[in-house]
Amino acid sequence: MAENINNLAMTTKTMDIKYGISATFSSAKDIFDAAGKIREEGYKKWECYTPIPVHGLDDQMGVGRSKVPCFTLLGGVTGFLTGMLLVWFMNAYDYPLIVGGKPYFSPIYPFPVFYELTILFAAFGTLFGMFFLNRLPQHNHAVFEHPNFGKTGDDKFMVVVEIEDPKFDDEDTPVFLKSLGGKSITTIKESIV
Amino acid sequence: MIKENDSLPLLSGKQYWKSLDELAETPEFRSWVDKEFPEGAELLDNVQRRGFLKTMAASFGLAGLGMSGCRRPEHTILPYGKSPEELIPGIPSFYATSRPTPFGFLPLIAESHQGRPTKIEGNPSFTIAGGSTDIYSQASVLDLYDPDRSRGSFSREILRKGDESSVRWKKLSSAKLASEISNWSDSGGLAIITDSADSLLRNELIENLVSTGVKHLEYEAIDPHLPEKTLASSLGVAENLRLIPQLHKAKKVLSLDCDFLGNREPNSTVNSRQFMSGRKVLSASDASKMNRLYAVESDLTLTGGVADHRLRLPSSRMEAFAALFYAEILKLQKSKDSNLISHLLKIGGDSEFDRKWISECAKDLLSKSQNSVVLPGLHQNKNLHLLAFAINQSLGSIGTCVTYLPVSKRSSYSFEDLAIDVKEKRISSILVLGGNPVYNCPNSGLQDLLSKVENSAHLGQSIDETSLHCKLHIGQSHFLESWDLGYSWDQSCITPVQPLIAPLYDTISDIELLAAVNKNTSSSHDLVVAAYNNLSNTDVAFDDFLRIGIHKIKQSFKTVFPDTSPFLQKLKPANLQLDESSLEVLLTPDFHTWDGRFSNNGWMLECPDPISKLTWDNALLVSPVFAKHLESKYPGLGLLPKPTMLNKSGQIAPDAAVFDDGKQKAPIVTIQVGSDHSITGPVYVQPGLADFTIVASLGFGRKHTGRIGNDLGYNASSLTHFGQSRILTNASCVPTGEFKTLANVQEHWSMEGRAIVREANAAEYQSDTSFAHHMGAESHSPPIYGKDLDKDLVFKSQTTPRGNSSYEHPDHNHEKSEEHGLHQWGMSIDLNQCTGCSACVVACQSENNIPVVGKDQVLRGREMHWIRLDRYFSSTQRDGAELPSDVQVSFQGVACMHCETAPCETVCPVNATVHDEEGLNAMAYNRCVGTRYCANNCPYKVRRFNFFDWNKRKTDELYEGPLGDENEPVTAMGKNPDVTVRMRGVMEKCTYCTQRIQESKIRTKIKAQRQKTLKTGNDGKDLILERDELKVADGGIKTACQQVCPTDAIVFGDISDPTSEVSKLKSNPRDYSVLGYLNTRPRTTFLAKVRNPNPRMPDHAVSPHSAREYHDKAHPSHHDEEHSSPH
Amino acid sequence: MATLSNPESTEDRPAILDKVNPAPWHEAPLVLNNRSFNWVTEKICGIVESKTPTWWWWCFITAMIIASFTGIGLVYLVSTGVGVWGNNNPVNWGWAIVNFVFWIGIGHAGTLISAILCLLKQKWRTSINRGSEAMTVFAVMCAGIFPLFHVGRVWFAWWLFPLPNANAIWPNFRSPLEWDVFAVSTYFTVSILFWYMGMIPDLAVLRDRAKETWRKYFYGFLAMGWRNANNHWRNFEMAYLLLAGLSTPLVLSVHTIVSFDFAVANLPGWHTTIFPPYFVAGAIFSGFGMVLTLLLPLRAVFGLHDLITQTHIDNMCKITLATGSIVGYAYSMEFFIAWYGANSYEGFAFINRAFGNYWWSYWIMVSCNVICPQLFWFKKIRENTPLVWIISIFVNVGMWFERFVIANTTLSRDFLPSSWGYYSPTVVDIFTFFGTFGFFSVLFLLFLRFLPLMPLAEVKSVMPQADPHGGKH
Amino acid sequence: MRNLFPRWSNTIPLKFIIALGLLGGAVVAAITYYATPKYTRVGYQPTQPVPYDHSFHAGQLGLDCRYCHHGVEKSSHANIPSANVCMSCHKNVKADSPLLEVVRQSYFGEDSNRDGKLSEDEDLNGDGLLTEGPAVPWVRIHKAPDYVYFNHAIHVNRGVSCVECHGRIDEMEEVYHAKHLSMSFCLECHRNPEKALRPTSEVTNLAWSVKADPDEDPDLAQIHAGLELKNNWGVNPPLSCTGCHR
Repeated sequence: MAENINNLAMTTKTMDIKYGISATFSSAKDIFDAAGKIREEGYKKWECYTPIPVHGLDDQMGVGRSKVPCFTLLGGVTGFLTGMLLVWFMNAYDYPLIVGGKPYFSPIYPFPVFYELTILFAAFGTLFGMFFLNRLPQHNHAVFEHPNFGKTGDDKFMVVVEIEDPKFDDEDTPVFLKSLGGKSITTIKESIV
Repeated sequence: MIKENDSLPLLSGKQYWKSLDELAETPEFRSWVDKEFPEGAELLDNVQRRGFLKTMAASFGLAGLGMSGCRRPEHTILPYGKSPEELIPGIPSFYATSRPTPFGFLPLIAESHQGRPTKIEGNPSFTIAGGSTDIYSQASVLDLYDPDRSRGSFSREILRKGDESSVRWKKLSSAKLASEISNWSDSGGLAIITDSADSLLRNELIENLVSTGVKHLEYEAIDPHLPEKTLASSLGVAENLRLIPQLHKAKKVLSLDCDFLGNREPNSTVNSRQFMSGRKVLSASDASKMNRLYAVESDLTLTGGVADHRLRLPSSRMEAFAALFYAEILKLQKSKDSNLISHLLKIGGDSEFDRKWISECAKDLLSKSQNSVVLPGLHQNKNLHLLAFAINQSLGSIGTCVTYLPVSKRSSYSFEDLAIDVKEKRISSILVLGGNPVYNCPNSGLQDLLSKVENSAHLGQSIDETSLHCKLHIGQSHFLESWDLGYSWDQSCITPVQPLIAPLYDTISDIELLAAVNKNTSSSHDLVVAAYNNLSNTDVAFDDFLRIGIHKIKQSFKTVFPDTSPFLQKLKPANLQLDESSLEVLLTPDFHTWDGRFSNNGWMLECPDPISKLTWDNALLVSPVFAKHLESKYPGLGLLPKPTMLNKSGQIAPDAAVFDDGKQKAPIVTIQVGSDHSITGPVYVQPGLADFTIVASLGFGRKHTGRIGNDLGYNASSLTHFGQSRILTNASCVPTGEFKTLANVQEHWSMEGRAIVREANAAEYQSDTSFAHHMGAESHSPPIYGKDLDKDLVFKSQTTPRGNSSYEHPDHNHEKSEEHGLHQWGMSIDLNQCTGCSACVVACQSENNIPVVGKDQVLRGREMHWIRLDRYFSSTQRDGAELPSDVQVSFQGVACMHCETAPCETVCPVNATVHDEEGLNAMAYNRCVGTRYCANNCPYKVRRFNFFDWNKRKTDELYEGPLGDENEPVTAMGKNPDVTVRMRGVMEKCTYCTQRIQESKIRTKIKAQRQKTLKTGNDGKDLILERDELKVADGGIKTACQQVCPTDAIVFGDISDPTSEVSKLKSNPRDYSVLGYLNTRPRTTFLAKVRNPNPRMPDHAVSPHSAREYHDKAHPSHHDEEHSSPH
Repeated sequence: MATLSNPESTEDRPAILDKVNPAPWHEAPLVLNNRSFNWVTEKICGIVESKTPTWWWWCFITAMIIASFTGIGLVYLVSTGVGVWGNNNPVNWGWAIVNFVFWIGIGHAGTLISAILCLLKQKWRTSINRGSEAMTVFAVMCAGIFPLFHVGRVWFAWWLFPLPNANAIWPNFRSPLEWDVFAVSTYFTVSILFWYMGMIPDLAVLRDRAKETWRKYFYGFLAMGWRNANNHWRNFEMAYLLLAGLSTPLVLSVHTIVSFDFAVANLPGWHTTIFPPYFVAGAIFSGFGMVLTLLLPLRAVFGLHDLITQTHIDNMCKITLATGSIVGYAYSMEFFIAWYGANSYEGFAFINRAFGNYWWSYWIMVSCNVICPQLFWFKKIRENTPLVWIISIFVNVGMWFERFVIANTTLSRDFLPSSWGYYSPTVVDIFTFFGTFGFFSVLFLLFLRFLPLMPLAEVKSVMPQADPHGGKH
Repeated sequence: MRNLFPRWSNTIPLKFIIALGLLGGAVVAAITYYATPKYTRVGYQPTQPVPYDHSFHAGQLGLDCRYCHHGVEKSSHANIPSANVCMSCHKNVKADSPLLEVVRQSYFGEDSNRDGKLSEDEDLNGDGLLTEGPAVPWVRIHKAPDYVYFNHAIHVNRGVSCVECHGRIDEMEEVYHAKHLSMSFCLECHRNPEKALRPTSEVTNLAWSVKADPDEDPDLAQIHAGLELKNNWGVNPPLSCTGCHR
């Protein structure tokens, strides 16, 4: 193992800084168990990269529920109010016209409008909330430097412990990961640009 | 006047007329006018003409785009050098004039916008017509702007290329031609052929000429003078005797083939007004005073539609019927003259008539003998007119409700005489003065004579069939361009023809031409003045006479007559029987073109025939019985549609015709009359016809009248014979195997038992005056006004009550204020007064710039009329698979109802149609994007969509879009500048003539403010104007349809004013809303129809057929006797 | 989503889902011949990455030509006037609105499969939802053409949107057409969002597999830098679930509002409260018809038999059968109410539908929509793919005629017999409609060529390997 | 595998969003300014065939508007004066100014010796009359769209001054389009007529303003006075389509 760390060091041309150390697993089960252990070990800044959302992995990693719903709610409420305001202002306030004997404003007949706007804004809230929480779009990231990162979209499962992690240690961490059954332990470095 | 040089063809009337007023001055326009038939240009070479106009359009376009460098195209305003007095730009002026017709001069008022006549109204000073007009006068203004009018005078040149020859027209100066013609009478004999008109001036001028040996021949295809001649001759009276009914005094009328309410008889406007005034029913007591009409006729006419009892009878048997009827009268009067009676019975023959019908009818007439009248048809033979006269005499109604006016004899010079004179070289020149004899009287041999004589000229408004046989054609001025003076038909007044505009082209009037021939150099104006001053007892000055437009003269009716029986004894029985193989043909003036004079008039051509609902064509009307015979004899003829499942199950009645994709497929047949005459035309099955009568109409099948009128319909004039009755017998009918599509605007004739037109008999009405409220879904659904049901009209109209609606309705208030609109407009249409004359349709078209869309588009169901006249038939025969023979006719004028809770408004996504504070259903064309949702959601289907640029494009090139030609500019001169001309893609509909409403409101307010200021001297805050001072007085606004209606069936006004006439009518128990149960709350409501049948008549039914059908369908359970007729 | 079927992660689920019972779920595997993750990746990405097949080009060119009919038709229409169509008075809406409702209806299956089945924990949706979502988006595009261009002055169509203007006048929110503007545009937008978001992880995969530079950047840009990180997945799944939750009421509302175009009008045959449910059912019905029509050929062409299994087809057939029967029920109920309501106009409207001047269209509708699907009662037929495909075509035809019947029979004979008329389309009508199929195909072919036909992650997560507990079933 | 996009690309989205916001804002602003009548109409000042100076005639000489535009009180149109109106003064004043030649031609026309009588060689078109000359081609400045039916008479007679729509014509040497006259302009005044109403005698007095106490805000004073007139006169301008569109 030591040597393949080194020869990776040899291959890197530019002046790099470390991002973290990765270990790959070949099945959902493995990474599921591994994740649990890493959490118990007390690591804080680490992440799993999986081709599919592995169920229960959140709990294993000890991360809580997603915040996306807040954005959805926000969007929805905004939408509904926008709709109401729109209809009231245009048909009842700015230029009230007698149309088919119907009231200038009523919450009933224009309800489809409120309704659709609610959904529209909520949908935007959801999507952009997700983007925001995932810090997307972010086209440049250290993990992309990993030689086999692509496989995580196919059938490989990967754990990366970041160098910022207080418990991170150049010696122990790779050993620990290996002990969890992680394969091809790799140091991820990104070049300073 | 303001004239604007604007090239961009935008959507507005103002746009058009501005550009056109200006246009009329420009050299382009002038040259266009002159070049219309450039030297050597072939007359009917459309390709060349179109090409030419394309370039013209282009040059106009360029003219405007000249200064388009700046932010908007530059318009210039061109004021006068010296402005005429009394002319304020933007304010129309009105002139009294009149229209010369074979039925006398009709007094009119013409509206003029900056010198362009745009609208015709009746002259209210002509009190017996009460300011109403007939449909043709309404349409006549369009002829002035007909692009196919001859734009000057021409000499005909035959060009021969090898063996084929083509006609070319060389433009000449009319004035020069006139002076040239004036020499004809010197160089050999001159014959003048005129149509018949009661023009003082013309008769005077002609008499002068006749005294100098000039021959005068007078003809009419529909000869209005035949009866007065024949009656006079058969009675041996010196002067002609003109029958003038006084129908306002008539209580019982028997019409013998006489359509006195329709277009076939003289004075129909006055007749309608007088007769229908006897059918105004506002209370039970009126119902007992109601007059009664018996119609005996072969064709189903408007008169037959109004009739309380109608008997189908061949025109050729009318004489026999009259004889029997007279015999019956004499019997009932206990007459001693037994041999006359027996003679009459002999004439009647062993005929198939229903004797009970005759006797009961006779009894009924005798019951009010002073006020009973028998009217014979214009086209009938002398014997019938004699019999009718005899009956009236014995009824003693002569002098009360029928009068005979002695009128001067007409020229007796006939075509035969002319032929001889020409043959013997006594006549070397023929001058045809107006009219179109070659087309109207093809059997007169005139066209050979014209080729024989050395000089021949035709004065006509367009280059027509007659012109083609004359060496010279002289463009005739439209009556709105010329001076004249003439009698009304009943000779109760003399009325002027006053020009509103200088001739658009180099044309002259018949008066001017005759004056020239008379070597009389004075202008036609001076002649009229002179003629007027020569009149006896002219106490008013000529100018005042022009203002009033009427000079009343005393009618001296003939009162003493010889005893008729000796003349009656002379009558021979003519007992002919009709059957499938020997039919009778009745020739009538066509509704659209009359005798052909309106055959290039788009408004008339597109206005549906009130009975057949056909447009753009005439058809050979046959009875359902004969149609069935044809079907059986010629299988596969496809004359009557195969009964569908819905027909057989009694769900709906069968259509009257076969429709392919909504286009009526009519088989073409040949009618052979005698041995040598035949006509070929499409067949239309008409319920209500006598079984073996075929009705053919004159006036169609023109070859040379103009681009829209050419080759429409069939030409029946070959059957006419000058000076003879228009009933032909011994005719046969053979299909040619070909078919023609007819543009019928109403595919379905039955009301299907829906309570749309609500009718009752007088007796029923007396027992239950609010019968209309007991019909329709709303009669057994919760009242739409809920708790406010009994509130008054004022309340209902101002604060649209909620009723049972789930919504609170906004009041008719000004925006964000508590103040109701000043007025609340509403309309009431009295179905009992409507005769179906359709004048309202054309009046509306003229007032509101409604485009003509052409036959092809009508076939596609895209006619644009804002008001349509629905015609329903109803019958006792309700075998779903059979077409009835005996029908009752119900008319209903349907225009936008201006619903208070309008379904159309709710669904418009862009607020293009909304309500205003006075209850008008506004239609903002410029806001409309054209989703057509409103039209779908209108239960009355009164909205019309501009599928194409009707106003901009030629009707035959609509599908070429931007590549097609634009209309001639001149057509736009007739547009009403106060109404937007709609572009394609926008919806339109009746606006209650909102332009008239706005104008009156503005006038009223200005008047109020100015007068008060003058009175009080305050012009500031101390000036107080009450709400009522700002209101338009009741009757101050007349809609176009209301103004034209001879019977005042339409009343418009402010329903928030309980004293207004319309409010009174709306509170009448006969008032009902069509489809009221939909809670649309229409502002236009109808007064239910009341018929007045005679209970003792054999064909009496307790209820009108339509009412009976409604009750049978609405309550099938108790199908009781009270609703079934005696037999 | 597969997550939901995991009993352990219940706290992740919105409470509402506890109330929905999972649809009966039999054990047939959703990916046959226990394939590996890698096989799935290769299979699906292969479609996009392989060299463009010749047949694709032929189809594409043909589709383009057909699409041009619509283009030409519309140019003629706008330059000349609505008159070039067959519309008239009384039938002011002809084919245009019929086609609009037809296409919108098609769209619904996509959303249904991706959203509703998602909420109902129907795992089998995974291999078909991407394709049907694409179908939705493209169908809505086709639908949008008609209401836009059927107006008389299309250059003013922007007045339908609530934009400030110098005339100081606004749209009318009482009009169902105005509701349509909001419903359809929302539906279109949300469908695209949903579709695109679901694709992000797959785009990332394509990005990482890409050889050519343009692909790298193309997919790289679209993938937004997705990293398959668990944190991403966490928010992604939540967002996906929420969008599904939003799309479900949306899809129901859209066709409800479309049905209001008719139901809010007061015409006999239109003014009925049954329209919303009956239109929605019809929409789903026609949608599934279209999904089958599209996917069955694809399955054969790309050899996707292991991914789109008989189970999938079977389920879709059953849904078609169910919705078809609902529609049939609606037809009969309309008649019953018309009779029961005792309104003569209403009564006649329906008799006229079945036996009036458009009787043929009514019976085509009934035989295609009600009778045809009943064949799906038989397993034999459900398993006979060609036959299923043919029936699905019939369903599409039938549903087009349903709209034709509703729109035209009512308009051509409504209240006043005097204004009864007859409508028949012109060549321009026909070509414009025909062209939209070309337009649709063009878009769908492009989709096939450049975007992943199936959601990799979702397909994988219904495979045994996805189970974090060593696949102990 | 290495990063495809450089690190700076991570900041692009933010920048992009900001840029989009700015651009959008700019476009909206531009349209509202340049594509509305406020810009397209106001200030339109074409050169007229005759350099008629309103500021001199109406301003200094104090000629009443109605002297030339005499139709304005009676008709929907405020007419452009015909040549004879000009000539009623300019027969004597500046009788031979070259600037007025166009007007004189229009006025005299065939009357070449300008004696007002028909001499034999004058009747060119042979109609036996002295035909007027070519019209003076005044260039139109104010033009309501052709589907709008504006009626001058009702406004003038109900105390709405010329100045409300045409601005201070009496101060314009050459007339230009002063107000934008779009539908919103009309509605503004129809909603609040009190801002425009004045005693009818002051309608053509463009300089008029309501007498206000020195400490009182003139606009407020006008509104008070206007409201009084509005109520006393029963002024209630239409706000529905039928008022202007027919």
